[in-house]
Amino acid sequence: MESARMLVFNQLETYLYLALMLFAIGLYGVLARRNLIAVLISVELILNAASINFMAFNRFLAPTPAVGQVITLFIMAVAAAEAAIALSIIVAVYRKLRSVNIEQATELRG
Amino acid sequence: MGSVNPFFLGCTLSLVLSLSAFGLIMIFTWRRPKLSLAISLTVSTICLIIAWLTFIKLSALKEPLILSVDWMMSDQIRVPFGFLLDPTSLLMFVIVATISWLIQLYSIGYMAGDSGFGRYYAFLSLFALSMLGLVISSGLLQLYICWELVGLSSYLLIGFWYEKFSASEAGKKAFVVTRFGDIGFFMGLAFLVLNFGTLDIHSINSAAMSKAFPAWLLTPAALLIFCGIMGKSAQFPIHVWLPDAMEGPTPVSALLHSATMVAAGMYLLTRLFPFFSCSPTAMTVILTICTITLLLSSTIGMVATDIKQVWAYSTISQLGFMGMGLAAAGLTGGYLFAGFYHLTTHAGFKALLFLCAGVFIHHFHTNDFFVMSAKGGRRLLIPMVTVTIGALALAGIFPFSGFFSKEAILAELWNLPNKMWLGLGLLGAFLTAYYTFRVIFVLLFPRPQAVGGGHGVEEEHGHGHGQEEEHGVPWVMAVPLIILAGFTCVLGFLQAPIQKFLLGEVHHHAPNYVLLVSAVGCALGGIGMAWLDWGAKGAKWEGFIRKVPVVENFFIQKWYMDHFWRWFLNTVIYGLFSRTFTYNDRRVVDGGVDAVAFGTIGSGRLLSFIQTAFLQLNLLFMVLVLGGIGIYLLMGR
Amino acid sequence: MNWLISLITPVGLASGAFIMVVAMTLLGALIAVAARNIFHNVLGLALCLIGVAGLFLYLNSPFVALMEILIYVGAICIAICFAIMLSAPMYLPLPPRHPLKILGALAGAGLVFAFLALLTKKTTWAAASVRSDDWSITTIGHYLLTDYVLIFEVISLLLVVAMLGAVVTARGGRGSS
Amino acid sequence: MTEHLASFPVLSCMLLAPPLGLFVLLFLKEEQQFLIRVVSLVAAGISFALSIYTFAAYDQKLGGLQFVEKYEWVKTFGITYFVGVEGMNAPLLLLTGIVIFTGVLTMWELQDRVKEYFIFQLALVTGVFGVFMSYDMFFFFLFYEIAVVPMYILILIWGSTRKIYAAMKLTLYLMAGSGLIIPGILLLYASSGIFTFDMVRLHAVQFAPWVQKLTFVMMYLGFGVLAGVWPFHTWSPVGHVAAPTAVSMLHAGVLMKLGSFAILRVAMYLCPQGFQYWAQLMGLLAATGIVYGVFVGLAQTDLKYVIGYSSVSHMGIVGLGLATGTVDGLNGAVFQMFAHGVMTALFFSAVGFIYDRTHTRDIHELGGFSKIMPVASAFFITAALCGAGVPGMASFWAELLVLVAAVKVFTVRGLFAIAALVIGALFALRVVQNTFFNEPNPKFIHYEDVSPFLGLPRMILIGFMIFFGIFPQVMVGLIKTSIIPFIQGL
Repeated sequence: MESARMLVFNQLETYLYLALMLFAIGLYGVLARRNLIAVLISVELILNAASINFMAFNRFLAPTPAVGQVITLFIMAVAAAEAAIALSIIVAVYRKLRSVNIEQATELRG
Repeated sequence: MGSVNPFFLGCTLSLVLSLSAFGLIMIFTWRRPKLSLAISLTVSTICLIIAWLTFIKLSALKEPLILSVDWMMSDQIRVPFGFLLDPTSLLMFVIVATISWLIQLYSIGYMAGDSGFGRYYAFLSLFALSMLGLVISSGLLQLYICWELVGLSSYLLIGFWYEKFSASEAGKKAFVVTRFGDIGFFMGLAFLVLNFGTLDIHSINSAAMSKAFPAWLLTPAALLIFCGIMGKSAQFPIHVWLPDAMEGPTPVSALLHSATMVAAGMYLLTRLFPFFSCSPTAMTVILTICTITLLLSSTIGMVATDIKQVWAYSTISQLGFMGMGLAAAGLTGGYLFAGFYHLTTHAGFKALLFLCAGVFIHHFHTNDFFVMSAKGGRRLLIPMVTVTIGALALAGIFPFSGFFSKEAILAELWNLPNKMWLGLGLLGAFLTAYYTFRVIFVLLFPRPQAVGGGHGVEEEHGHGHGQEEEHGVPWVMAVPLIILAGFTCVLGFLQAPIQKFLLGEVHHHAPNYVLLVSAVGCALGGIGMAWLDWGAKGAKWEGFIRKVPVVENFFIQKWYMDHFWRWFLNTVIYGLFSRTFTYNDRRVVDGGVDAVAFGTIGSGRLLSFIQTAFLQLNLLFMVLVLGGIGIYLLMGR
Repeated sequence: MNWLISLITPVGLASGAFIMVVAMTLLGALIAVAARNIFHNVLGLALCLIGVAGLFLYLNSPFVALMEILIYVGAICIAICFAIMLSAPMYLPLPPRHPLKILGALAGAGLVFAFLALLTKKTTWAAASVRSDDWSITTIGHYLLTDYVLIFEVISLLLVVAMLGAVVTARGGRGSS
Repeated sequence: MTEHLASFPVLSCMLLAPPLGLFVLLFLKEEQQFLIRVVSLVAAGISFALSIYTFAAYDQKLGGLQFVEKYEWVKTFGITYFVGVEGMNAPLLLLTGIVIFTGVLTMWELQDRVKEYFIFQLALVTGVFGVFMSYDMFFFFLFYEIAVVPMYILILIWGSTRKIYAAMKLTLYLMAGSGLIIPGILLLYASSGIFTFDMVRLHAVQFAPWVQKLTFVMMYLGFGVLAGVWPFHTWSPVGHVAAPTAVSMLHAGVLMKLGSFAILRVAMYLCPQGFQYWAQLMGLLAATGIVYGVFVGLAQTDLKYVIGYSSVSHMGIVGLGLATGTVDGLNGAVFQMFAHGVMTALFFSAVGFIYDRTHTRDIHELGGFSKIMPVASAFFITAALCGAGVPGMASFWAELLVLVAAVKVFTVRGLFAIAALVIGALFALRVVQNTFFNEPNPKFIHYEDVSPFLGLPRMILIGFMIFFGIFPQVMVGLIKTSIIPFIQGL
């Protein structure tokens, strides 16, 4: 048992750092990509990073392990909703601007 | 409520009735002349009866009767509503009630057919209310309230013919100028109430007589209150409203000049006589101002061509004379009798003079006595006789009332150590006789060719011209003249009874023959001078003053007092303060606010350049800052 | 060869599989953000999500892993593909990358990474004293309909609203057909 | 302060009658103009009648808070619905009742968007009633904001001269004032240690001197904006000019009193030491306002601007009375709030009548109106004389009390304020002369005078003005019952 606990996939920190990397990669994508769809993809990465965290805490810390799963499911639902909205916005933006380049959507410039 | 004093009830009733007459007419019946007249005259008659009954019942009173109830009780400022019935107020009460009744009667004829007939009677009722309230009020604050109401009603009545610019201007002038004096009065009251605690006239006078006032309180308070008296009684330098006040209907002028408005000032001086006489400084100031007023107005009266203006200046000079009498009495430890007696007699003959002038004006539709004379003024027998009686009284000729009262005042002046005042008083008497008889002689001995000597005096208009061709004088106008002439004739012989009534005893002086001779000499000299200039067969119809044109012009320009006040108003009030403050309001205060608003908008524009709409840039900054903060927070751990 | 043998033990197999899962996740994520072709990005995302599902397996919940694949890979990735097809054609030349922007994004992401890593490192993670080991789907369903029923309903409402909103927005707003 | 609970919720009825009327109005059609007016009038009339009732039924011997209603609302934050009447707010409730009732009657002839107009007016009045009767700071501020906001819309839609500018200026000013008030209220709430908004309970707390000084000056400036304290007064003449008649009436008649009343009720009541610290400044600003207002008014040619500046001057008298911190001064200040409210309402009501007919307010263009509209002119002249401080009108007593108290406390400033009376008289009479006297302008000669029905509201106003002018003790005695304990608490 003792050795099993020492295994890398049996440690909370592994998952946390993993989620963190995913988060940082997603954040990089959000900040750097010009294509709106790519930004959306990056946001999905960030959401997944959060899900992983929840699941990890659920696995290692939480008193009732069902709760984290429930919340992850919620996150998925929200992500689905978000994706639907975002995609429709992307389509609308494309129709208006003939482009999905985020740097061209500058109508709010002061 | 069985214990209410009947006198209190009566006095209150007279005030309440007058007020309700005013209210009724203003709200309901102002379109109906007859009904309004009925209401007003009924009330006025009731007031007259109450006044005489009170007078008769209380004439044997030894101690002053003070009746008061609470009116407004704040913390330190307590205003009782009450009456102080002593000989002075009783006498004045009767005079006011009588004269206002007579004038209401007279106005039936004078104002007949005027479009504002109802309104006129409403204002007269208000006037009666305020003046009656003034004379019998027990506290100075109540007196001040009535005092202001007197100012209000005179404003309304002087500006009665409001379509005429000069009338509305005169009304405004009267109100504002007297208000100018009232500020002093108000400050004096505030000063007194804060430091003495009560404004009850009787307690102030008793305290003054027992020397309870410290000098630092007494003199300033007296002088401040005197400011109000200056305004109301038209004393130099704020006398300028009174000559203009003749823009109102003539009966109003009569009321104003005899028993009400201007008398209020001198009445207050009489009322607070013990208080004032405790301060020699104040009394000297009063004496000086009244003397200046006497001379100023007499000299202006010499050159005026409008009959009402002459009487107006004579009023100012007589008021100055009363003030001199009171001040002299105060300085020498005398009694208030002389000044007050002159106030009484003056009320009678000045009302008479104005009402006579009113008859002439009504008949000839002009104010210029040169024109009246040319049109045959002397043919109006009753007014001509009565105006002469009034003039004789004004000039101070035996046996008319003015003679006795002037003698009394001159006697007070005689008692002053400095005989200069007596000399100036005599000079005033001389000038008074001169300008009075200038009018009489011009009216009596018409010279048609001389018309045009007038200075374009405008016709007083506004009342109906229906009975233009009607000759003679309507009885409602004649009766008051005769009554007043009767008063003028007999009042002089009542000196001793009045003195006894006022002071409780008669002070017999040995007749001062030097004074008597000089006073009568001055009066006769004035009349003689007028005869030489205006009456005699070969007279030039030029005042002797014309020999010195500079001085004459100075008098015609009314000592430039009007010019001064006009300059003061236009340049200092409107030009300097009002313009500066308005500019400040527009540019500095408002401009500052607008500048803040525009600054906000401008800075918004400026900052909006940061909004590049590059979402990722914004997000990057956000992330960097958040990360920075997070790391910073973790550093210490 | 010892390590090779040790690989065949259950623990070794599990470790090897775990490394593969992690590699899939990170590789997929990198492709998802770094590739220039938008379609490659989607494929990278799909790869990454499958990796995440694997992680969920390691985290003891096959159900959620299944849902992950079903919803993310099965639905969202497909939806994104549709969006790609409906928007800009892929043969258009891509604008050149902006080095400063890349640098800024790297700095931002790095800073946040540093912050969170520091946070993770410095925190002492304490497990709950009493832990139930009820991992069953039944319990999840039970929770969804009892303690979290409100959130559940709100989420369903959200989905409806999102759907309607998506339809309206994609239609091009009011009036256009 | 003792509290006497009400058996019948008079105050709540008074407060709720306008919103109830508003609610009914929502269901009426724009075309049913007569019905709309009647409903508004009934709603206003109920409040008016109840305000008279509270004024008359207040037991002066008993004193303290009466007609109290107290319900806990949000217990966590210590918010209670706490309304009551005492000597200092009974006159103001009466004033609000008078002005709203006469205001509805005055706007009887309105044709443009009648329904919306009365809705907003009733909303405004709800706020005003609420402020005057609330003893809970939260509700106080809530109602305060309710009273302020509809004004913007009322001016913007139904206004005249430069209405957009005026409405914006007014709103920004008042919002800036609120921006100072909220921190003040929260500071008191937080530093009280008992976490309640109940003013009576907060009054018992001894706040630290710095808290009192800071809070007082914030509240004084914040509420002072609404009270037209110099130099934050410029919104008020502009606002009066732009607003429609009844809104001007409410605005100058009632709304400005909210500010001064709040200074008295909240700032002075809760921060007595702060008041003592800042009293000199208050006195200075108030006296400056008195003198300044009359002088600026002297140069105006628009009738409403003239009245606007007279309001600045008269509200200065209120401020001066408050600053004295004596029984006389506060009596006078509260009395002046009432008197000035009635007077200004009459002023604007008369001007509104003339403006509706002639569409001009330039005093040079008008003239001789006493000939054309004797009754309308009489109303205005009465108000002008009241403004000039003629005795027999309510404002005379108020000015008397304030000025004498001011001479006692701030001698020089008091004397200046007294001296301003003469300019005040000149100021009032100048307008009266130019507008109502002299020869009539032939352009306006055919206009008809006020009908008896439209004369009714003006007569009500004059009636109250003269009643309290002749029987001041009715008012002073009532105010005194709360001022004397108030001063002892300072």
